[in-house]
Amino acid sequence: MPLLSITGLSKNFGGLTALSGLDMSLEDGEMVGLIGPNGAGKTTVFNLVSGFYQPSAGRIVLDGRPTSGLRPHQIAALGVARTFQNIRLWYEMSVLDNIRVAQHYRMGYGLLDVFRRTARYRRSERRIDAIAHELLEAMDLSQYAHERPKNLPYGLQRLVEIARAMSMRPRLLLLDEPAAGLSSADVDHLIDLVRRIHDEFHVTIWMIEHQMKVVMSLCSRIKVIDLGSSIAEGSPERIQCDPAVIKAYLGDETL
Amino acid sequence: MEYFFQNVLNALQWGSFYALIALGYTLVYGVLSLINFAHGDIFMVGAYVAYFAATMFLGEVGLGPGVTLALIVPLTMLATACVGVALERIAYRPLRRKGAHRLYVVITALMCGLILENGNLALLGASRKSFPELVPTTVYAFAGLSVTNLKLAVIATAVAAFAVLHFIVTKTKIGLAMRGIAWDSFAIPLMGVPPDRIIVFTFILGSGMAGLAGVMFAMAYPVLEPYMGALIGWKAFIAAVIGGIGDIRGAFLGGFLLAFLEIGVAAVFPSTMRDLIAFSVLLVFMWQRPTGVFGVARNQKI
Amino acid sequence: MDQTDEQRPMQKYSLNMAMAAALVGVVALAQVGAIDLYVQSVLMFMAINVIMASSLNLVNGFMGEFSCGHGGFMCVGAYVGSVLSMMLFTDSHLYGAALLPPQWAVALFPLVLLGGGAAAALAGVIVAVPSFKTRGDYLAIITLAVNYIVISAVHNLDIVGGPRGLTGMRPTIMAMGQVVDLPWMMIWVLVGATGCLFIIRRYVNSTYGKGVIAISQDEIAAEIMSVNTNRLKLITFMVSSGLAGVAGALYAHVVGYLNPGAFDILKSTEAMVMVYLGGMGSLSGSVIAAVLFTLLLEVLRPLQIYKWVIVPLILILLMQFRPEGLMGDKELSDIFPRLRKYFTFK
Amino acid sequence: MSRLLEVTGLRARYGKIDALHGVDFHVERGEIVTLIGANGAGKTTTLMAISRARPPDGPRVKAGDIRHQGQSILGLAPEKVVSELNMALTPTGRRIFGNLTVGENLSLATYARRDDKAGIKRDYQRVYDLFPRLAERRRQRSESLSGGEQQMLAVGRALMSRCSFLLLDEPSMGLAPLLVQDMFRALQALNREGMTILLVEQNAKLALKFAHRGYVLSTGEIVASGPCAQLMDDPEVKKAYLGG
Amino acid sequence: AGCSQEPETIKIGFNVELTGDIPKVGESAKFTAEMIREEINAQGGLEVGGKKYPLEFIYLDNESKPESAVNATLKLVEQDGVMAMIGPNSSKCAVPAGGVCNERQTPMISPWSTNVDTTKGRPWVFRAAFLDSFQAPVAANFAAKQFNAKTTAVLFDISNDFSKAMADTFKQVWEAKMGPGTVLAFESHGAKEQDFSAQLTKIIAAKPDFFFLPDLYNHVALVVKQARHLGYAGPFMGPDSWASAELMALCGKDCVGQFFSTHYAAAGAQGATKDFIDRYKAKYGYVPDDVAALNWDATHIMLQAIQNVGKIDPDLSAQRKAVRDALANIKQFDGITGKMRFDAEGDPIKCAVVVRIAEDGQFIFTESVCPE
Ligand SMILES: Nc1ncnc2c1ncn2[C@@H]1O[C@H](COP(=O)(O)OP(=O)(O)OP(=O)(O)O)[C@@H](O)[C@H]1O
Ligand SMILES: Nc1ncnc2c1ncn2[C@@H]1O[C@H](COP(=O)(O)OP(=O)(O)OP(=O)(O)O)[C@@H](O)[C@H]1O
Ligand SMILES: [Mg+2]
Ligand SMILES: [Mg+2]
Repeated sequence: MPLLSITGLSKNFGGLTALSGLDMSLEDGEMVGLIGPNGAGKTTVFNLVSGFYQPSAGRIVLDGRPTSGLRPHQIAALGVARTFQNIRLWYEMSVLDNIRVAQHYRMGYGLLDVFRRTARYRRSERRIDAIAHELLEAMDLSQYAHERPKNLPYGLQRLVEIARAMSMRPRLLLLDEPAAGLSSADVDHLIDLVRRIHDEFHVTIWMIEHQMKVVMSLCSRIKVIDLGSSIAEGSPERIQCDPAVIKAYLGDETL
Repeated sequence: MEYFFQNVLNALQWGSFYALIALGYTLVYGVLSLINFAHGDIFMVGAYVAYFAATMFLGEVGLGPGVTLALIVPLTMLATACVGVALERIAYRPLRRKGAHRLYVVITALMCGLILENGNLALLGASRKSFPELVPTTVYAFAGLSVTNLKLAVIATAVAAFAVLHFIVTKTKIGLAMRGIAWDSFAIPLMGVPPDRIIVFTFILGSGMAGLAGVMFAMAYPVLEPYMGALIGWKAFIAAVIGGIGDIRGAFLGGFLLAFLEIGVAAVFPSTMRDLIAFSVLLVFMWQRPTGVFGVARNQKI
Repeated sequence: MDQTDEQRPMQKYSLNMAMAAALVGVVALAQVGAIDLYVQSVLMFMAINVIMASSLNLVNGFMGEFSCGHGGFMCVGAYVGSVLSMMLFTDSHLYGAALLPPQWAVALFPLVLLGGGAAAALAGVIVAVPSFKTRGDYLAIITLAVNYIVISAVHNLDIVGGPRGLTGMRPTIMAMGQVVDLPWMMIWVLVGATGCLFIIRRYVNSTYGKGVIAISQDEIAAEIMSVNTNRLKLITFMVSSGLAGVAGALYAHVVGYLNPGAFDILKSTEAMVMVYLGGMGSLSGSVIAAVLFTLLLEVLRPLQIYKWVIVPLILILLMQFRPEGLMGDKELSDIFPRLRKYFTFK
Repeated sequence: MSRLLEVTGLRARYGKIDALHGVDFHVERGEIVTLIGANGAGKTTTLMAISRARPPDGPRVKAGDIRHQGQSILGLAPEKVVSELNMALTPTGRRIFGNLTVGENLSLATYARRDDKAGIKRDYQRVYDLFPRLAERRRQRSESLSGGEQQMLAVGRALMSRCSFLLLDEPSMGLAPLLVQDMFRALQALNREGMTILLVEQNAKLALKFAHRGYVLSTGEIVASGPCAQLMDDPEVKKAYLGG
Repeated sequence: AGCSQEPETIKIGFNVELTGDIPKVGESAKFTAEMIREEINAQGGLEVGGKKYPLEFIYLDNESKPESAVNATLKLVEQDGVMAMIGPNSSKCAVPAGGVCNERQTPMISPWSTNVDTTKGRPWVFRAAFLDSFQAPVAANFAAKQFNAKTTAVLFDISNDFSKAMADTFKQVWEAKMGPGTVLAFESHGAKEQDFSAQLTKIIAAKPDFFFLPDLYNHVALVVKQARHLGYAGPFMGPDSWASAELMALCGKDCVGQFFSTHYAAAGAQGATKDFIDRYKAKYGYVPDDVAALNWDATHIMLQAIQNVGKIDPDLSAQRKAVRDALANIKQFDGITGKMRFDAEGDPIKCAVVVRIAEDGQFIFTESVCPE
């Protein structure tokens, strides 16, 4: 059974069709790319999967369970984490707290525990803390634990966002243009990092990216969409030579 | 039937005041997302300026009531515009420059309002002022309805003010810049737009409107007191929000909606329950329409 | 920050102990008459304002909403608390004979406070549920509406005196005095304020409560990052309004008289001023601001009308110099790290 | 004649944190100059300082000078930089006006222009030709545009201001490869018509290919400079900034 | 802390509404008290037991808020060591302040409060204004007779306890007299509101014989004008809250010919009353309102009681006790609002007058009603 399967997914905004009849399925442990021209509907797909939008038509099934009608935090609790195209950290909270809060769904204690600081509360807080520190360690961010993200350079903010998503220990990680705004050197670092995360945490990754270097070197399979529907799917090599993809997206020459 | 239409007339006139004040309110509010709690008090200052000017023109200068009216309207608008701009320069702008959270500016506005109210009380004493009758009131009675010339004038003024402001905001470049600042005041100078000038212009327009409302109000309800603007300021805030923050059409419509709600409830239910029912309706309305009539939520797209 | 609770037990309890000591000290001073009733009264209103400011800070500061109807919740708590108190412990012409022996008030008075708090917390639901969809200034209007609704409801309830107000809760306090002669009102108010701070402090320092801060900064991200924003908003509004209700119940017993007019927008704006003066999201800020504000109003009373010109002027100047409030979003221990040696804020 | 833009010993800080420690560079009229460097090197800070835009938490210039044709512009208001010096900045994070439609955003950028309607109309056409997507979405509220569409709008806005000097902060961010090529081609064409461009790009390879001269910025200091071809061959630069 | 030294002055506290809802009330109270103080001190002070003591009046603003009134009272009683307190005027301040005075055993007179709770069960608290239960029948009886009325309508301010209580009592009295359902409309408005068109439209549609308006004079001016504009032609009747010279400044000719019940009629007043009015007018430029008159009487009764004590006891609490007893024992006090004394609850027994508003704006005495 695929981890995520999408069938006939459509989304309209008023008269505008952002997505029409998309099919897709992700197997457990895969790393897949999603590319397409600007405004093709890629982010919309992620928004639908993470529950921020409700689909106009079609189904999203996560590990055998349809997600329609679920609120985003419930979908997150099912194991879907994501990053955002425009970074959305909690800028005035410390990096550490950012990562703590993302573990909300598994706090496992109630309001009264908070007031009484019960053993359950303390145990849970300790675990949350431990996971946060572990992740910061793994991503080389420990020295920034008490910084506020707004004071960090853009590249680090991207990493913090990935760390935050990973602290949820998701089964499916959606990365929306993780390399945007990263310098060439940092892109290489990112590629390594994503690969490491994928291997270490056995997480399924689906990423949108315009930097071909990233998709081509990471993904085993790539989906290309344009104007809200699929135009190609296959291995990086196949996609790179697909004339439709070249025409709509890649362009045939460089500067 | 008569009862119904009479109340429609009542609501129209009362709504005109809400609309008139909410228009000025929403301008500043829309541009700076500053809930200008001092707006009601600028309105009060307007009424007082009009009062002093009118008594002076009528008394010492000896002008006729018509000329007096023609003079005090621009004079008052000018005076309140000055008050508005002064508040902006002295109190709000430095805070904005320092990057204060908008609510600190809001609290400052609240404090400015208090200073205006109580400063007036301390300066002029607690005696209320009676606004002189500039236009003899004529009551037109027809089909069991009665309406005064003043009511009609107020409604007309509100409509005219709306038309002018709506034109400025939607059709002119300065209006475009005003809407731009509302979204992102940092990016606006990058477009070559001088933000301070736009903001001052907004305050002139908004506070001028408060002055206009002050004159009209003083004529219709000729009892002036230092706290007269406090409640109506809050109501204008409500009206502006019901309509949708920062939308001129919203402020206009919101003013009338609020008045129709208040007057409608008082007309149908026991008036002792008016606030209870009217605000419950309002609550449900805002719950069902989380961004008012015309408002658009920010952040629909991530 | 890095030491765990177990490592520094002294540090962990020192704040609580200091607060308890201060409390006992003040009560003792009052008992021996070293501070007169006027000062006591000012202290009590200070403490009530501390509750109001810190509970509103939960919503306006930590959660980043703009509630301007906090007075309404105080009103609910004040009335429900008073009615409970009168029903339970006093013979009143409104609610008949006391249900319990009045002396029991010494032990059971917290019931009155809890009752007031619970009722106000329920009223908080009226705001919390719309807050699922409605945000920002649109929600502010809803809070304002609730404030109006509460007052209008009281106006129409003759059983609590309507516009004429309600008297008769002082005897409950008097009854306590007959059991043991202590400044009971003072004790309850101080205990209430301390308890309130205790609750809020624990709340905002838990991962649970940190979600509230996340909501204030980016609600959409919070929801997508697994924070149940609706539940959190509901709880935060209820805690906040519930504490305002406790403040109301205390207020009622201090003043001995309730009038719906005392809980209008003016009261709400007072609480707002204290929150922003202290700093959004700073609990110590709220406490400091509440104390300063109450003191300022009291000290300047002889200025009569000019007080209300000078106080706003002072506040405007203060904000010009500290545009993020006295404390910003920091706590005392962040500003004076040395204090960390003596206590943890967590 | 003095240089179009000359930056000398520029130091800037955020609060108490130094971001630039004395940056020197210059741009001649008609040039394309690029500023490259790792994340956090201070590229955005430099552009912000030049544009004079001062958001409350933005950088403050502490020392050094920025001269435009020999005149210091440190005392100039940001809107004057656009309207009088004809320098337009496309900021990072796009900062489009989400409550305005696409068309209104473009129109707002012409605020300071005093030329004829026809000229403005021609420029609209130019932008819409370059980004046909924007023409389709002319009446859409720009907040709901996709990330890349917003980026197009941000660049389009800079073009609409009809400034003779463009400061571009990562214009290619979030754009599809095809479009990046189109856009750089269009910029090249504009440059041939006399437009001066100061470009900040993460994609250093692309930037060096496109520009005449380049500067390499590292933790607030210029560490290398020269004609692009030369920089591209510099092994140090290659290793640190061009990636594998 | 009581100091046992003989005091040099007589300290009286004034708990007044200088800011908040009703600054005019506070201003009148303060103006009146200042006038009294200046007059008496000009003669060397108040003579008690053969010795003259200068008066020291301490004014504290209660902001028209209950909690502030409590604090102000405590400050006066505990820190300033006043012998007695005058005020607060509004019931919402006077009720809690009265509680404090009673607990702290300090005599207090509220000049203007009409809420029963102010004095009820509080031996230390007195008032100068008559109660609604006395005034409402006066107004009802007069209106029934004068307008030959069978039906009426009421508009009151729901945020104002005085207005609401007066309206309730009046309704009760009227229906007891004329039968149920004869109050055709019973409408209210909120604090600081200026437009009453909806309520008035309702009232006018009910066609009452007359219109009872227990509202503050500034509202009266607006209500009467708006009612006329909406086509109401019948008569109005009001209680003592109309009684301010400002009423005519605000209302003008619209109020001419209307009646209201009050404490005294300024026009044609004689003796001490006229003297007071003239001096007040000379000093402050306008005819004193009811609040001023009641404050005048309240202060003078208090001074009278102090004189009756006959000595100034260095022990403050003993002196307060003596003043309280003296107050309760006053057999008859000739005030400018008529002769009065206190009943067991500390409420005054005094006459009410009904006045008509004349063409020239004077309040003309029409009839006087005294309690049996
Ligand atoms: N909330 C919305 N309201 C209206 N239109 C929307 C909304 N969200 C997205 N769209 C439109 O849907 C289309 C797809 O948007 P989406 O953000 O999915 O694009 P994308 O593939 O992620 O593009 P990019 O690569 O530029 O980020 C766009 O044309 C956009 O204008
Ligand atoms: N608002 C801020 N507050 C504090 N420090 C900041 C702020 N913005 C940037 N900085 C710091 O200033 C330095 C330079 O940042 P700048 O944004 O100029 O870098 P950049 O070269 O544009 O990097 P990027 O490629 O990430 O855009 C960085 O170290 C960053 O952490
Ligand atoms: Mg996208
Ligand atoms: Mg940058």
